[in-house]
Order: sequence, then C-alpha cells, then structure tokens
Amino acid sequence: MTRRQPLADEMSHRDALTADYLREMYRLMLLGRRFTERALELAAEQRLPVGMHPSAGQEAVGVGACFRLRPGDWVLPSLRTTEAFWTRGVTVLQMFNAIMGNAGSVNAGKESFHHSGYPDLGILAGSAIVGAQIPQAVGVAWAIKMKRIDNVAVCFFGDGAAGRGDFHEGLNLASLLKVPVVFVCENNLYFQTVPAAVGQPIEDIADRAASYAMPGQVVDGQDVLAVYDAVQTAVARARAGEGPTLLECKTYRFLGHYPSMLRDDRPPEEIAHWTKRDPISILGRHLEELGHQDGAAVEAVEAAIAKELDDSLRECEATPFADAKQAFTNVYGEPIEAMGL
Amino acid sequence: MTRRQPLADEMSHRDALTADYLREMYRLMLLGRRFTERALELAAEQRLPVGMHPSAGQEAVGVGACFRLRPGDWVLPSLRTTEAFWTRGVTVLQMFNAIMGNAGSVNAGKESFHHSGYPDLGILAGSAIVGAQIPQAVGVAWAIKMKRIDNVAVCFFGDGAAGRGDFHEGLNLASLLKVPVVFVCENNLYFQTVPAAVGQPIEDIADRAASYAMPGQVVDGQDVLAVYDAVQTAVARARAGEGPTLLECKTYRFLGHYPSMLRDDRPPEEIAHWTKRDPISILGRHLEELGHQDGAAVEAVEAAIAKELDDSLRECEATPFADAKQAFTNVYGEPIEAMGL
Amino acid sequence: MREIELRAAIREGLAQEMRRDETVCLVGEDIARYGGILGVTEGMLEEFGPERVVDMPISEAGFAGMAVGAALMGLRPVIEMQFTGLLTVAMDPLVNTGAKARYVHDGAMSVPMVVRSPHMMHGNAYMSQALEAWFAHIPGFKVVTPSTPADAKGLIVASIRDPDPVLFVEHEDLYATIGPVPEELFTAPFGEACVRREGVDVTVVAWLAAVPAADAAAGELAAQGISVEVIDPRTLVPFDSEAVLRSVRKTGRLVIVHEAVRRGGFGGEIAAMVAGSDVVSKLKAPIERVANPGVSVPHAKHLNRAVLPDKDDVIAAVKRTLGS
Amino acid sequence: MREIELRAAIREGLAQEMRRDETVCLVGEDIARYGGILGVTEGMLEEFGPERVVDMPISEAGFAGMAVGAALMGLRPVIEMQFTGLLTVAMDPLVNTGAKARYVHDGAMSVPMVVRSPHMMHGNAYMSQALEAWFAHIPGFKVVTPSTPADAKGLIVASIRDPDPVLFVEHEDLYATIGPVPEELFTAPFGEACVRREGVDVTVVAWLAAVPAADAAAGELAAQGISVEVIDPRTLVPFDSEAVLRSVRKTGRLVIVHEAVRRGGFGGEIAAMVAGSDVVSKLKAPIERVANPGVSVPHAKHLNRAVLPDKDDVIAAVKRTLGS
Ligand SMILES: Cc1ncc(C[n+]2csc(CCOP(=O)(O)OP(=O)(O)O)c2C)c(N)n1
Ligand SMILES: Cc1ncc(C[n+]2csc(CCOP(=O)(O)OP(=O)(O)O)c2C)c(N)n1
Ligand SMILES: [Mg+2]
Ligand SMILES: [Mg+2]
Repeated sequence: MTRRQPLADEMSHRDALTADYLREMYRLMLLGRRFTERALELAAEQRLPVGMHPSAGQEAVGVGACFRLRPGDWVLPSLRTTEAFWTRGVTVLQMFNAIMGNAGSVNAGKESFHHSGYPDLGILAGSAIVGAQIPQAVGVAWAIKMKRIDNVAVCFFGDGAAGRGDFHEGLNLASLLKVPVVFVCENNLYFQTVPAAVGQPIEDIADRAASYAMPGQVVDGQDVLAVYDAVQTAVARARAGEGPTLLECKTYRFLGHYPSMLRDDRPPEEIAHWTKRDPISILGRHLEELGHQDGAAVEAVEAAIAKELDDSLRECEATPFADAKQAFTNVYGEPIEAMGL
Repeated sequence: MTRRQPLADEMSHRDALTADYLREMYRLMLLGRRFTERALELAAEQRLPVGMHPSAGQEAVGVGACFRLRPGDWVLPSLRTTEAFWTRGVTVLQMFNAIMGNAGSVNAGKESFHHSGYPDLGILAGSAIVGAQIPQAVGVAWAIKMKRIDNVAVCFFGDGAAGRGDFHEGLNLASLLKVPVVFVCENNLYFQTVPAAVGQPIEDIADRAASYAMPGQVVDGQDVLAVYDAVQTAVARARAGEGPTLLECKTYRFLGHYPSMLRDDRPPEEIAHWTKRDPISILGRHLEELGHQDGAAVEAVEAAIAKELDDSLRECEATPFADAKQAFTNVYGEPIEAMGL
Repeated sequence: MREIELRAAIREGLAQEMRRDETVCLVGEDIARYGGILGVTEGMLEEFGPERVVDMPISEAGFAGMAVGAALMGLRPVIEMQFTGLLTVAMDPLVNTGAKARYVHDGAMSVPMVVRSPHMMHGNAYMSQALEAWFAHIPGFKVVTPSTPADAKGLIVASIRDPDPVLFVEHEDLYATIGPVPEELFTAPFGEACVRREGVDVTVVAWLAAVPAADAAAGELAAQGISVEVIDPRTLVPFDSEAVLRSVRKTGRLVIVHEAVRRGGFGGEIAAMVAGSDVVSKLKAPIERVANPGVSVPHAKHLNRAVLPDKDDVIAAVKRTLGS
Repeated sequence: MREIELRAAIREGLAQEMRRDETVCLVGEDIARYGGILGVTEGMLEEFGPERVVDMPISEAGFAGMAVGAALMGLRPVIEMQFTGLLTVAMDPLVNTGAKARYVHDGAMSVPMVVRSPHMMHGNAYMSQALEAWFAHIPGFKVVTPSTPADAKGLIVASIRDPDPVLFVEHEDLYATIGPVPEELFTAPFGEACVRREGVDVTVVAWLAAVPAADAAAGELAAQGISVEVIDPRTLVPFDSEAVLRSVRKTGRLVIVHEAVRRGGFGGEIAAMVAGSDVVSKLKAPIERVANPGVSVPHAKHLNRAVLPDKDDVIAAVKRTLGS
C-alpha cells in the first residue's frame, strides 16, 4: 500500500525540486487519472452508490498545491479536488473504500467520497454546499494563528463558488484577520452545465482579490510546476504572517460534471483545445526533455498504478459494508437516545 | 399637508436645477433634520415604541439621490435613509404616525418606521436584515427590464452591508442581468459601534465595482448636488439599458446609531470635523452665494417646518392605535384561520 | 386518461401556465440551457426564451432575493433549488424578505413566488434534507407536497397562481411515478387532503415519498386483515386538519410517516393538532411517528436505507398501535 | 446567596470559563469595543484582549462558518448573533458545516461551538423571531433555553464545554431578571428539567420568557384554588421527556407555552411526545398550546402584545383544560 509521505525539507522553488520529486508529481497525477477512469467504469456498471466528480484534466491543481504542504497544514478540498487526497497521503484502497461507501471508508460510508475528511492527513471533509469551505478555511487559519504555529490552510473551490456570498464574506474576513490561508480557485470554465461567463461578468476571478486588499494571481492550472510555485509563494507569505492570497488556476475538466449527467454541451473544439493541454502530458514532456523519464519509465509507472488499482479494488470489494447500526452513531458526542425525544 | 410631488421634466444635470429646486432640496434636508430631532425628543420621553435610526448628517444622500426620480421608479431604503421618504413624497404626518406605530401608519403599526414601505410612492419596505434589499433591488430592476419600461431601482445600504454575501451576490447578478439599478452605499464610516475599517480592508467600497464589471464612483455625500449628479448619471445609464452602477457616498452620522445605545465612542475630533461638513450648511452657503436664499428665507423655511411638525405631531397624537385584531391580518392573502392549524 | 410521469406533469403545468400568463418566469441553476439537473425544465428555454427562463450563477440567496423583488413587482417567478438542502443558504430572502412582505406592507404588496425544492434523499448529509417543517413554521409561507402526477400538475399551477410564497416540494424518487393526468390546464386545491385508501382500523398520514411506502404497507396489512386508511394531505400549509380528525375519530389510531427528522418534524405538528382536539379522547393507542430517527442522512446505500422510513417501518408502527 | 442579573450571570460564566480555558474565544458584531449591543460581553475585550474577543464585520454567515472551522481545530468559539432573526442568514454554516461535521467525520472531528442568540421579541417581523424549533430539528445541534440567572450561568458554561454545537438562546426581557447565582464556576446539566412550581391539577411546560408568564399565571390560579405545576425544560435538545411525562401522569392536563409561532413550534414536538406515549390515555383534556397564533411579530406595542402569549393567555388555557 503506497501512502505518500509529506516532505520534510524546506526547499520550495520549483528549481529545487529533484528529479524524484518531479517524477512523484507525475505519478500522483497519473494515479488520479487512472483512478478516475476506474471509478467511472464502476459507476457505469452501477457499482457506485452515487458517483463521483471526475477530476480528469485538473490533476495539476491538487498535486501542485498540496505537494509540499507540511503535517499540521490543513486542506479543504472542493468537490473535485481528488488529487488533494492522493497528494496528502490517502491510499488507493481508502479511496476505493470511500467511493464504495463500505466499512473501510474513513467514515464507514456515512459521507461520500468527495466529502470525506482525513483528519490524520490534514484533510477536512468538504460540504456539498459549494463555497461553504471558504469561511470554514478562514476559521481553520484563524485557529492556526491563535496557536502561533506556522501552518497554513489551503482552500480549494471552483469558479462557481466565486459567485457565492461565502466567497465574499470569507475572503473579506481572511484579509481583516490576516490569517494564513491560501485560496485556490479551480476555474474549469464551467459550473455544472453552465459556462463560467454566465456566473461571473469578469474574465479573471483573481481580480476580485483587490476587493479584499490581498494579492491575486492567475495561474496556469495545467502546469503543475506553475501551480506549485504560485502556491509555494502564497504559502510562504501565509506562514510568515503576511495573510491570505487568492490564486486562480485556469483549468478544464476533460469529462462531464458527474457520471449521471446525460449531456455534455460543451463545444467539441473547446474540449479538443484543452485536451491538448493535458497536465500529465505537459509534465511528461518536461520530464523527458530534462532526461528524467523515458517511455519505459512511464510504462513502469503505469503498470505499478494498474497493479495498485487492481489489488486495492479487489481488497475493497472484499470489504463488507458497515453494519446498519452505524448509521446512528456519532451524531452527537453521546448516543442519539440521550437527546430524550 | 405637504406632500412632495415628483418632477415631471427631464433636465438632469445640476446646472439645470432652478433656484426653486435647490431651495426644495434645502427644505427637504432641513425637514429631515428637524424631524429627527423631534423624534429623538419623543424617544427620550419614551414615547416611541422602539426608536429610530437618526439620519442627521446624511440628509444629502437620500435627498440628492431621490430628488429627480420618476413615478414608477422604486427606492429600497436602508435603515437610515429617512430622506428617501421625504423626497419621494411621504408626509410629515405619515412619518409621525409611522414612528408612533398608530393606526395612521401606512402599515397600521405592523412594521417600524424605518422598515415601512409606501408602494404608492415607489418605496419598498426595507428588511431589518442589513443588505437584504440588495438582491431584492436586482429583482425589482429585473422586473422593470422585463416590462420594457425605462424605470429604475435605487438601492441604499450602509458600509456595513458591503461585507455581506448579499452585496456580492446582488451586484454580481445585477451586472450579469444588466438590470437598471443604482446601488447607493451610504458609507458613514461606522457600522453600529464599529469603525468601517474593521469591516472592510479597503478604503473605498466603490472599488469593489470592478469585481462586477460595473462602474463604481466615490461621491461626496455631504454635497447634495454631487450626490444628485452622480445618481442622475447612473440613473440615465440604467434607463438607457446600460446596467447597474455602484456609488459610494462618503458621509457621517452626526448622532449615535440608535437612541437606546448607551455610548458613542467615536473620537470627538472626528465628530467635530464632520459636523463642519454639515450637508445642510453646505447647500445653504451655496444658495446664499447664488443669491437664492437669505437669512430671512431660511427662517421662514424653519418656521414652516416647525409648524408642520407641530401640527402633524398633534394630529398624530390624536390618532388611535390600530385595533389589536389587526395584528392578525394580512399574513396571507387569506385569513390565518384558513391555514387549518 | 393519458398517463405521464410526475416529472413531465410538473413540466406540463409550468409550460401551460407560462403560455397563459406571461409574468411567470423560471429562475435557477442549469435550468435553461440544460433543462434542469433533474430534467424538469427541459425544453423551456426553447419555448419561452432566455428572458423568462434564466440560468443563474451559484447564488441561491441572491436569486431568491431577486425573485422576491420581482414578485413584488408583479412577476411570478418560479425558482428552482437544486436540492432541498440548498434552502439553508437562502433562508433570509425566503422567510424574511419573501414571507413577511405582505405583512409589513399590511397587504399592499404580495410575493407570488414558488420555490421548487426537490428532496434528494439518497445523496449525503447536506443535500439530503427534508426541511418542510422549517417553512411550515413561518407565517406567510405555504408548503405543498404532491405525491402523484396529477396532484403535481394541479398543485404547481395552483402554487404559481397563489398570491403568497409557496415551497413546492418535489421528490427525486417520485419523478418517474406514472399516473393519469388531465391534459388541460387545471389547478388542484390547497388544504384538501386526499384519502388514498379507505380503512377503519388505523389512520396513516403520509406525504411525498412516504405515500407509496404507506400505501404499500396498507396493501400488505390488508392481506393480514388490518384495514388502514391512508391520508395524503397534499399541502402542509394550509393543512386539512378536518380530514385527519375525521379519520382518527373513526379509527382511533394514528401513524404519521415522513422522511424528515422526527424531532421537530411536521409530524409532531399533526400529532399535536390531534392531541389538542377532542379526538384525543378517542385514541385507542399512542400516536406513532415513523421518520428519520434523528441523524444526518448517510451516503452509503445500506446506511441510507436504515435511516429513511420504509414500508416495513410503517407496518411495524401500525401493528404497535394495534398492540400486536 | 448573592443575587445578580441574568445578563451578568452569562457574562460571569463566560469570563470564568475563559480564564480556565484559553481556547474559548468570543466572536460577533460590536462585542469587543462596545461590549455587545445588549451589554453581555462588556469588559471582555479589556480582560481577554483582541485575539480572543473579536469584533466582526456584518457577515454572520461568514463568521459562523469561520467559527465552525476554528472549533474543528480545537478552539471553543462563542459567537453572538445580535438577534435571533439573524440566524436566517447563517443556517448553512450552522446546521450544515457545523452540525454535520461530527457525523461526516464519523466521530473523528467535533465542533464545540456556542451560538448565543437573543430573542428580541419587541422589535419587528425580522428581528423578533423565535427559531429554536428549526435547530431542534437538526441532528447534531443542541438547544439551550435558560430562564433564570443561575441556569444561564451554569448552562453557558456547560454549553461551552459541550463537544457539540449549541444554540444558546437568551431573551432580552430576561436580561434584567435578578436571582441567586453561585460565585464559583459551575455547570448546569443538559436534559434535566426543573419543576419551577409544584402542582397537581395542570402541568404547564414553558421556557424562556414564557416561564415568568407561566409562573405568574400559576400564582393567580393558586389563589383561585387551581394547582398548577410549572416545568421549565431548560434545554430543548436534549429534552427531559421523563419530567414532563411524570407530571402529566399526575395531572392529566398539559399546557405548553412558548413565544415562537405555534405551527411548527417546539410545543408541537412536546405534545406529540406525550401523545406518543402511554400517558396519552391519562389525558383528561386536549393538550393546549399557548403561542404566537401564526403571524410575523408586529412592531407597535399594542399589536406586539396581542401576538405574544402572556399570563392571561396561560390562565385561559389552563382553565380550558379544566373545562372552566
Ligand atoms: C450552493 C450550491 N449550489 C448548487 C449546488 C449544486 N452543484 C453541485 S456542483 C455545482 C457546480 C460547481 O461548480 P464549480 O464551483 O465551478 O466547481 P466544478 O464542479 O466546476 O469543479 C453545482 C451548481 C451546490 N452543491 N451548492
Ligand atoms: C445582517 C445583519 N446583521 C446585523 C444587524 C444589526 N445591525 C443593525 S444596524 C447595524 C449596522 C449597520 O451598519 P451600516 O450598514 O453601515 O449602516 P448605518 O447604520 O451605518 O447606516 C447592525 C450591525 C442587522 N440588522 N442585520
Ligand atoms: Mg467550475
Ligand atoms: Mg455605516
């Protein structure tokens, strides 16, 4: 079972990333892609209780942003930030168990895959209410500040969330309290079926940072190293007590919003354009140019991932569902019967 | 009983305002001030059911903004935009009845003075939830647009409201739908007891207009003609189908937030500074310079206002309270008994 | 009579009323271009155009407030919340600006808007909430809960024509229910319960997806010689108290079934209404409530099933009232 | 014992617990510099400093969500809503992000936060709402409703120490109530009702400002030879059902009094609980509920008085249960 371990060292700029690290980024993105594909197969076979929001095309954001976070840092994923899970160390088996909702799921199946939290790994469960994690992240960062530790909160959300009151109130509060939080907007140009332009009258959500007197930056979300650098800079700023940053990663989801959605009305040219900007290929080419990875190496990674997926899925499928009684636990610190009604 | 009538003509720039109009502006602001003083006396004598939010110092905003609105335009006041009432034609007697909550009140005492609506005069009742009128104003303007009439909605709110999600969602929607609404932020530098800087990390709320791709402008809220011009420009833009505008009128409340508040912790120098920028004196001096109004004329206005206040208060005090049964009407289109539970 | 799906019945009601009344418009996320995530507004954009069928940004609070403003101006907006849990972000515009407008204007203004809110009970703790009791608690709001295609059509039209804000609750599990629905435009009445099945031993009151569960239970119990009367109130506000009292006066036994959490659910209000009437002395057994026993709705199928009431839970409750 | 105002009792409980536990912090509008619009947090900024006593912008949804995040990290935030009507803007962070966090993390995380929410019933339709029934409906939330200074102190401390989100309801009309309050730091138990006055003829259950009204009614009725037992549940979630059942078993008559709107109010839940128990067969009269009969709370004094329940309404209801 591979569980990614946090990095101990302090280097941060991309130039300081060794070949091993770059290859690790590549592996994480590829794992995300292959896992999504496998999960969608399961969904097509009606073997998932609900489904999942495929992250294919957006892998660079979660991997780049979380790659060098530390223990004690907290990540608040959006409904699509699957790669935050891998990158912070969730295992393939855990992820399969989570999408199956079986007893091996971190929450015994109480909550869905994309709203699962892994507190041991510094991941909070996201809400199904788009944007709700933004004020929550401010609170996490505020607690970090109160404790005088130099951790950070990294909060992911989609372009759709940027139209919500929570975005406004959350960023305003973060700036006023000067808390160590990095807001990572994954602008994949759509919210569900609707083009981002229907939701925002401006081109760049990053420009909204000005309303909160915080730095805002547009980032190439298909280039994992660009994401890595931008987040590292923002994280360093946050750790130094200089407050929050808004990063907008321009990206694209290669697949539909959700497996059950009947139609994908996005223009084929647009899909084709972005498919050419596959974050995995982009890093792959870079690694090849640097001589860090050749075709054989990629095949080996693919094979290892395939094996891990196979093994984990097998183990997952052998895992029972939690006893129905567990549906009634952990509502309160006490049993629900203690509520007297 | 004086009820201000809407202006019929189309002139808009301040230079086109005749002396009569300027004197009318002066009278409206002075009426607002004297009414507030009288109301506060009543409050001090415990003769008001709850109290009122004094607008003293901020009269130029409501008067300037509403002075040349047309029938069919709608105003959504904030809790402090008393002058919108005068300027749209609410009478002194109606206002006294409203603060007394008697049977002569437009809503029979069901709702407080500052949350009273006068649909006949194009005034919607405001909510006690600060900022709630912003999305509502967008809806009013959207209906206007759907009806293909060239009316506008004018929405007032304080600096405090600019931190709310409703501000963000409302302005975003207004811009996306390109509806005829003018947002008038009355930035009086405080929200209740707290300095505006605690609520906003930026100096000018008008700058937030950029987040919504709409024009934003800082206006001298103590200069009724500056407010008048800025609003006229924005209104013209709205009537022409060019969409919303955000205006931020810098102003100051001369008195405390609310009569029942025990302390006013604002720096005396600050109060003194702003008291010198009394909007009534500013227009008064302007009128004097233009030779439109002399001391005797001012005295005559004062006397007329005093008489109107006296007469109306007397009539108000002779007005009974609504029958208690009226508390139970107009919850639904049908009587509440029809709800069956 | 022609039979159609409940989903299509709502769509037909909306469309026919929109043809009749041009002030009716649809507002919500994904409702125009896509036709609604659950397919209810399919084809509306094509027929009624982008002015009357409007895709919204993710701003439920904002567009709910906007709908209130528009309704005050005489439009009749029908807004879609993608799932009932989303009501939590729009409570202020709905229950304050919306529900109180008539009162604070002392009748001079009204807010004829409809909030379509689909219960999606097999999602997760956030989405899968049944919050009708919140709205029933608010003076000024009406609450409509159809369970058949014909009622869904008649009640969506009645909701649009109602002068007050209406929470129109839909249910994902019922969208595919097929039933006879008149082709012409019609309204179903508010405040008139429907006796889905007559019986003499026990009264079961149920709404939304609990109606088929109650009905299935009643069928099974009939085979065991137990005669159950199933009452579907169809609207919770207004509520047809008389229908329930009449039935309980006859049966002396009452079971209330809903998917919402039991504590604070609307079932308590119905039980209290009966306990507050003279019928209380006719009760032969304590009033039973079958509902979510008090947990957030879990995701995984088997846990989800354990929490939501089903036919077997109804059967067990009916038997408890019979002491068996 | 020393007697102090309820307002001071809450303040003392907060301050003593803040001295003991440095993770407790206060968040809200006007609470720091000014000491709270209703004066509850006076002097807190001076003693505990601006890190732990924080003035907020007008962003109830934002700072409620922030408090949830902080609570997940082990802080114990106590947030102030300036009036209960404001809860409407913060339902999502409170009842979703907040109340469901323990469940979705299957117990690995918890949200020890307190929401102080003062009922201000003499304001207007928006401010003056009593929304405790909404929160009681939400699995994961607890609801605390003290009516005496000692309970207010003991329960605010217990609320802070509770591992789950607590709606701590205060009442403007009760802030000046004076009563004996222990000087030391102590907690009052959740889920234990208090019999304010013993009686044998009729049971009256009341909370918050309805307690003094019920007590005054009981006093007047005693003079007329009618013996009323007044029960103050003190916490609605958890609820001491046993205490109510025990009393009604004895008296056979039940009157429930609250200021919230009757339809969907928590009184219905209590009535349903009794009607759902074997005690239902002991009832000698229908269960009465004294509450706002179903309107927004009006502003003007005489209208306001007509809507809110008072002593005379309680007396009339008690007499109805006695058939007199
Ligand atoms: C507040 C809210 N409104 C609506 C929904 C329904 N919904 C689920 S995902 C989604 C789109 C989210 O878009 P975006 O934030 O851009 O994230 P993406 O799916 O593109 O990653 C919507 C509208 C929701 N979950 N929450
Ligand atoms: C959403 C909301 N939060 C808090 C309050 C309590 N409150 C009433 S007035 C006020 C201050 C409003 O400040 P601002 O918007 O600047 O208007 P001003 O009073 O300065 O005119 C507050 C916090 C409220 N009414 N609504
Ligand atoms: Mg998106
Ligand atoms: Mg202000």
